[in-house]
Amino acid sequence: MRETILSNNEKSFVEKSILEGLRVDKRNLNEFRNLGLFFGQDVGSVICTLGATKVFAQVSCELSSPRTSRPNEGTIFINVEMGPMAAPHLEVGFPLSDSCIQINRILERTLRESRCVDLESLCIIAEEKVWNLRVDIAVLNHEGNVMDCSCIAAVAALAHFKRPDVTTTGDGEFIIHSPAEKDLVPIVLHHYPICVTYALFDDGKIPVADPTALEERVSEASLVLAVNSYKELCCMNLTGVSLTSPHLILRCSEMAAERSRRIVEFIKSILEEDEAQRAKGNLPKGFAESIALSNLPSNFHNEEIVEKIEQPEIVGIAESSSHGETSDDEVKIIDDNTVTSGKWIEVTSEDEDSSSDEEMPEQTNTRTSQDAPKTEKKLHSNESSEEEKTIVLK
Amino acid sequence: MAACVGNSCIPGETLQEERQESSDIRKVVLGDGLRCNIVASSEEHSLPVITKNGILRRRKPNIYYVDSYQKRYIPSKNDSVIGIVTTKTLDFFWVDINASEPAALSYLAFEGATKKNRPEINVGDLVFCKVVLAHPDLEPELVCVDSTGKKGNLGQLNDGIMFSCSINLVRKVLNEKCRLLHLLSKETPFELVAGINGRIWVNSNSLRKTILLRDTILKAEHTPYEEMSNIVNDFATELTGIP
Amino acid sequence: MEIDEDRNNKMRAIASELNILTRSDGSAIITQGGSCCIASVNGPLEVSPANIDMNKAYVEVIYRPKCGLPGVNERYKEKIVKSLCETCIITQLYPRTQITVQAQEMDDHGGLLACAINAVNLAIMNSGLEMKFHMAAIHCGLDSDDNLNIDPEYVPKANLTFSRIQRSSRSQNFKGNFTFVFDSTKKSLIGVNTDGKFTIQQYNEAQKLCKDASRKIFDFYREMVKKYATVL
Amino acid sequence: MSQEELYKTINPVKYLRNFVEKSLRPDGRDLLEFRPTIINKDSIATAEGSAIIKLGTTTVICGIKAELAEPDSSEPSNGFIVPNIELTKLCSPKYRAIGVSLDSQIMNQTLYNILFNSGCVDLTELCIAKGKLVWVLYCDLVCLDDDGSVLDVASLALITALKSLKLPKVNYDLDTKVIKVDDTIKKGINLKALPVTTTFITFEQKYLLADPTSDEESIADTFVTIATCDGQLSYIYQPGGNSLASEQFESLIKQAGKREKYIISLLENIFE
Repeated sequence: MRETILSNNEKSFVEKSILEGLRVDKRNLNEFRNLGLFFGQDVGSVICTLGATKVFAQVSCELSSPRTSRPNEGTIFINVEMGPMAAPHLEVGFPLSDSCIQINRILERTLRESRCVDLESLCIIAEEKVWNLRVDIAVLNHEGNVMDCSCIAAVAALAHFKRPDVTTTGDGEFIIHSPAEKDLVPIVLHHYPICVTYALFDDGKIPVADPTALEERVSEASLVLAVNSYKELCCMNLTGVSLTSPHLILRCSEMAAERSRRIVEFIKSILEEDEAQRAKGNLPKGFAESIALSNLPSNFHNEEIVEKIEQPEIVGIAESSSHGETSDDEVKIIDDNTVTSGKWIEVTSEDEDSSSDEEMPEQTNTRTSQDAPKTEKKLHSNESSEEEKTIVLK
Repeated sequence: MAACVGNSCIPGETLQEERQESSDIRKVVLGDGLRCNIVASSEEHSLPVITKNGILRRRKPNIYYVDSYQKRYIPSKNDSVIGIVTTKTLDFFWVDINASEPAALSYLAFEGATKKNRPEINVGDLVFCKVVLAHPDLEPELVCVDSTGKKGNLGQLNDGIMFSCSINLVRKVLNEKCRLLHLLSKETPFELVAGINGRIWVNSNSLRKTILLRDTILKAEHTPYEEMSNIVNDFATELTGIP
Repeated sequence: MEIDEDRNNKMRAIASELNILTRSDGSAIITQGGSCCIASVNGPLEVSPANIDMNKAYVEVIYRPKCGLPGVNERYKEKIVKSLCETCIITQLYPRTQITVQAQEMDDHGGLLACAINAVNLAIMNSGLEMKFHMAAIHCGLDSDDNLNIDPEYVPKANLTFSRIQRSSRSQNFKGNFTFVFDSTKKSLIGVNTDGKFTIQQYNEAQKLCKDASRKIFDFYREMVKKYATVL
Repeated sequence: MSQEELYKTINPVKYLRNFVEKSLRPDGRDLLEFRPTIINKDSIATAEGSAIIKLGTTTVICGIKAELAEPDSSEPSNGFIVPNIELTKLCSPKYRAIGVSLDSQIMNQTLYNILFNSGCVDLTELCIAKGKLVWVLYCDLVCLDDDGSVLDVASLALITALKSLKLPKVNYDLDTKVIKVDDTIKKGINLKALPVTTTFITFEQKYLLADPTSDEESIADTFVTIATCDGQLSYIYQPGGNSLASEQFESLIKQAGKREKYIISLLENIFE
């Protein structure tokens, strides 16, 4: 079955309203939809909802031989699947659809190549036995921005997952303990990379946060930025045809950093709550509980809020610049289909203009903001890099 | 098991109400969700059987149907639908109407159209049309003229926004009991076209108003009839900014 | 919507929500005790020329495990769900079309096949496709002391591995497992799948127990119809 | 084309109905009668175990190839049995020509279930050295002709081939990790139970037919597959379709029991 053709009316309406700073679902250009996270009974199983977009993630692990190139590391494999459940035109099986492959690849770069999972701790006996992690992501409902939703689901599932403990006996033998014998061991995560997607409109001048399925289809390009809570950029991807300015990318990455910080906080708070409940011996009823409370929002125009994440307040940036750590990698900004591969770039802002910053997100997203950005931003990156080190926005 | 009018019914139940009807009207019209002889060689085959989930309704004199939820459109004759032109061939536009296959719309099925004078409609345009042929074994056929060859309010829809919703919402909006559109029109002028195939098109003089209209209509799905004025008030408040 | 019963050889609590997915024509999530399954139904849709049937709709079923790639065991379950869907949907009304059903496992605490079949039934109900009857699936376990347990709750072994080794679908916790499917009109058996070894008496007894228990599920379906008929 | 064939092509349902109304089937059988069964064991010399089964014209050949492998770490003392049936255009036009077909995948799982539900084979018997070396039995089945009831024939072929299996003795040195295969001493494996599968169909709800041909299968209301062993049931499968009354079901189970006794007596004759 083919996807329903996009009507000219919808296309021009979305384009026109974006120019006026309006969106079809009444959000601001920089507003995200409500985020919800629900953990299942098993470790590492989670439903993530972003507006009406719903994703189910499950982490599983198994023992196997390591790769010969990295004999003392476990592996992590990510599999995103979008079937007819996500949207009627999608199909399962081979060949995989382009959008599915793309999400898979970006997630792999975000989670694997940023080395956020401590793979060395997954090694049992070097060159013989390591844990293989597998993250299965099933897209349940595709209402746009599956990218962010799957990324949050994957990170939350990894943070929630626990593997069985293993004791090595020295002579190449080992014992896998059942949960009854020894507590399960969590996976070590160095940092939580979060994807933040912007759809670009008006010749790459207007970024729109958290696009819906309709906005995704109308937009010229989509910019995915994966940032962790330390404001380190883990992956960047620009797909589509749009001439984007570096200024815009910087601005977006700053907003993304703030968004990411809030989401990580949110994930951690929900994890803590879950942990506390489990410690008390209340095994969560799993998804049954979330249904009983009617927490799964059924329609995106329903105002059922699970745990609302406000749109980023820029106030945070000024203060967070103090605890931002310097990283020592380079940044490459190329135009179409840009890829930064596993390198981190730090995005900070100068402290003094925190007050005027508050206006920033709205500003950047209207056409007028191009002419008169009030703030001055700096990008600190590696001194040894051959690229430009500091970009001053004007 | 027998289903009663006004109650919920599930597939497999039989309609027995007709027996109690006065004998002068023998004819019973079965609407959506009721069928005869679905199970061959069943001893109960003379009784109509419910095939959908919902509430059994009856309209005078003897029309029975099941009020059920549905999102996918199944073409039926004389329905007014909103379609998107997907392809143009030699004689036809092929139009997506949210059904299992595209419907055919002849170039000649427009007011004043001739072989030479073809309507100017492009791929991706919206058309409001009527279903003239609907049969499970054939592709549905559409027209943009009424029986007198006049355009009426059929034809291409320009500007505005089209959105998908459940077929029930369209029925609800069009229902006489639902005063939503009436109340909305008192607040502000706007254009609205409801296609029974689960698509609604709205347009007004400002984008913001159109967006708010769309939102209000979608909200109506879970709003009882008597509370429609509330959501219209909310709409007015949001539109003017004055509570 | 919930039906709660005490655990003494009674069904586990059932909860369900319909129409939870905006992009599917019909969808449902159901939990039976700790087991949870989500299902979506789309159709009638355009059918690919390879699968076209001039007399009835082609039903495609996709069954996805919670982790790992789907294997032969999932194909086997797809086959069961597919023939059950063909039984309960009046496919003759939708010739030359396709109906796509997808079921996704979410939590496995026993009786997942039954849970998936019930989820699919609710999703079909929500999609507005015309049906002959409802179907209710019930799982029953035969433990090592030859006791029959209706709809038992248990955590299967090794449920968080994604290995592709072929395994028997039989669970380790019971020596016999039965999944019965009944129809809502005559309450008669329309589908059965079993694992393990058992005597004829045990089979008959299990079937009788499940048949009685199926009433609960049909009552639950009716409640769901009632609830959603007024809400939607 | 004769008049009869023409009639059958035009209205296969009525054609069959005319027969079964008189308690007869188009091939002259009674409704619950089976076609003649032919069992041939050790048909393939190069395989460790093999069998050819014919039921009427439905023919399945099974060859078992044994190989040595390392066991899975979760079950270190279990060997593997991998049934794999080929259902291609060769045996019936209803199968697709290319790739691994869905039908054969489903039948593989069914065969696996039938085999293990009955507790027929103890996988630990295939273990040579725990955690190090086990036997893998690749049971390749090829359907040469599909005229209905393939599952019954395939499962019987699998069981017969397993019964005729002769494995060489293998010595595994835990220290040097040297594998020595001694071809002179060959041993079979102990089958704890012999599940016998019987397929029935219902036709027009009333009629129960045993061992359907492929023509009959194509117009059946529903299928019921019952596997029995030692008077117990080990597998019952009905994938939807029309419902059966419980009396009908009981009579089917009885029939399946009778069939089991007959097949077991055949097997005993061959393997005595």
